[in-house]
Amino acid sequence: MNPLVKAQNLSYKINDKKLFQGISFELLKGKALHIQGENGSGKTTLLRMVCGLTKPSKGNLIIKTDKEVCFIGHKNAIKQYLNIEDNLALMNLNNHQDLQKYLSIFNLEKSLDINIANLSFGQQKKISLLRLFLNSSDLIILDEPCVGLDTNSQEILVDFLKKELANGKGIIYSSHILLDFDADSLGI
Amino acid sequence: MEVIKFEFLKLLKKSRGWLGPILVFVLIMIAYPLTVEVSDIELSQSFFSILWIAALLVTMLATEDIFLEDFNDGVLEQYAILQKSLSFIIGSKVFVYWLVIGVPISIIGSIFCIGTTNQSALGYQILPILLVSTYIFMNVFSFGNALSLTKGSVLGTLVTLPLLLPLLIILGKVVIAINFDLNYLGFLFLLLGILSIIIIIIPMIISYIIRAHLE
Amino acid sequence: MFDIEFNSLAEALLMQSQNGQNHGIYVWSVILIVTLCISISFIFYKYKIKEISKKIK
Amino acid sequence: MFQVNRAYPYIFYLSLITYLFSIFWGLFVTPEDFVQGNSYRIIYLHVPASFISQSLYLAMAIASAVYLIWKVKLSVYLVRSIAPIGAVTTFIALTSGSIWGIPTWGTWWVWDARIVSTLILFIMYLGLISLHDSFNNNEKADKFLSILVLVGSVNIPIIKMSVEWWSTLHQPASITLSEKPAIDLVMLYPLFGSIIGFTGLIACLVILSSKLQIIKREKNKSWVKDYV
Repeated sequence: MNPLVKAQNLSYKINDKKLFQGISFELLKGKALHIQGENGSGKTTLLRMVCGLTKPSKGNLIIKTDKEVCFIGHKNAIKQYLNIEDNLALMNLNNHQDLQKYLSIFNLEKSLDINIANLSFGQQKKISLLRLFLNSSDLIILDEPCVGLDTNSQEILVDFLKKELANGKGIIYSSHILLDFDADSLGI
Repeated sequence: MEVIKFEFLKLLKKSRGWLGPILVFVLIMIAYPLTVEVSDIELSQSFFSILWIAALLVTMLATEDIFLEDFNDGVLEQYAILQKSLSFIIGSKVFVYWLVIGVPISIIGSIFCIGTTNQSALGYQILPILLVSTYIFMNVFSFGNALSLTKGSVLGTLVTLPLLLPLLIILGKVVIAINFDLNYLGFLFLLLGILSIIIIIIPMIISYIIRAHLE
Repeated sequence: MFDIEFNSLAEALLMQSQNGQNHGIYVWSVILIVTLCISISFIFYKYKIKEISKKIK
Repeated sequence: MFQVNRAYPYIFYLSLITYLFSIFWGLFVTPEDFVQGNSYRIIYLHVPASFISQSLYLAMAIASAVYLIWKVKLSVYLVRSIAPIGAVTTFIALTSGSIWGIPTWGTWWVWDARIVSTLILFIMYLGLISLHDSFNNNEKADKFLSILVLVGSVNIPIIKMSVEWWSTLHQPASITLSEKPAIDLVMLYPLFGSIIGFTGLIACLVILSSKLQIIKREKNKSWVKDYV
């Protein structure tokens, strides 16, 4: 079986200072990879590397998927001055079949015309997670997805990720809050 | 097309983003007659230099956070991992900005031109020139603001304004050409030629710069 | 070909032209500016290199 | 770099001697100009500076193209180290030009094509420096610097052409620099000498400045520590 992501000997430098080096891993379909490390060890950089945003200073990174990568980073990628409906339109999710289901799970279906700026941090995070819940990609990359989420939503997230793994998708994530599902771990 | 639609939605909902520059333009157009003695000759003599400078300043203000906002809230990194070409997205972004801000400015500018010089033919002739030149301004300032993305637009302006000086010279020549009934169409085609080069190259350069910023 | 144009130092400083104007002040101020700029840049770079070398040591 | 270091004193003293000798020749030996009087002697200081200020930009453009295509780090260090020296030489060209203008044109500033394009060049040099210095991530700064230099290098001939086009209509042609009185050979030799000498001196400055850049940027490398 072909791995979704194959990394060999990745290293990254900022201003000639090594952030990390010699990182190799493989991600098969239906598997998850938990990237662990201290603050500033380069978890975010590694995840962005897999997305193709950052280029490794050395090493090989092969990603085998025809579809776009689903990436949830620190930044929510939602517009503060627009309401939820418009934001969903921008994310191209407003006609998705499962949209109503997740809106009602997160109690957001009645506040579609509220500006994002009036929502709490956690609610904003939930909207940005809709990008994950309604994704159509093979590879999911999550950078601290649980920040600001209540335990209830964390459980929803974990259930969803388990379902995605069963569907044969690959997940790479980093999280300081332990997510309760099977994952290989990679320390950097 | 979807990209253009979304960019429209984003820009139109943010009224300070598009209405602000247009109003500033109108204010400059109203303000400059106050600084000269009100005699028609002097007004129409200085009108065009004020017009070009105002168009320059306002396009500069308008493109100030063309990429900054998307960069800060993370939309830009989502764009960058899409399979669509980033330079196409950037090109359509600049196009939308021009459509929403540049076109009204050009129309208002030519109305003021008719009002100041009392020659309606001049207004019609200046309108296409304004349309093309604001588009060029928008492109070049977007380049500058992409360079100085997180460092404020002063740096971007400092860096790109020298690049625009040849264009200002051409615009000055255009006015002379119109006044003396010379080769007006030639100038228009010259500007269109410059635009057609810029419109392709600048988005490519900007997308390279933005990718470097996201790294 | 190698005759010196001026007879004395004072004449060279003044550099009176045929039209009666003294051009010395212009010529000498330009010389001053050029020497200042060049020598200051030399000193600046030498100093900076020394400074950074000390730091690395 | 070590070869350059060894050659440096030779270049420095040779060009210094050439420069001083040519300046001396130009200032005291060459005959007075018939039209401009003694003030024409500024030419021996002004022309080398303005020649160098433009060729330095060309050098920067080549170096940044090399950086963007082959990713040679050394060439972007060169770009960064040339920029301040380019600013200094354009400054010299501008000030010497405007001082020269007082006796010849009767005014220290004329909206002349060459002057304006030199002034723009000066601003561009400063803009390049401030752009590079405002980024903490060196690689990012290098990329942006070389892009801007390349875009500018496309634009500089355009600026020159357009500015000349602009000033020929507005300005009576009698006071453009381009219409120099035909230079006599006696005056030309020291001019060549001063250009060569000044180029050598500026080359020395570029060597020093790039040395500084290399040490600054590679200070964690062991060979730099050995060298220092």
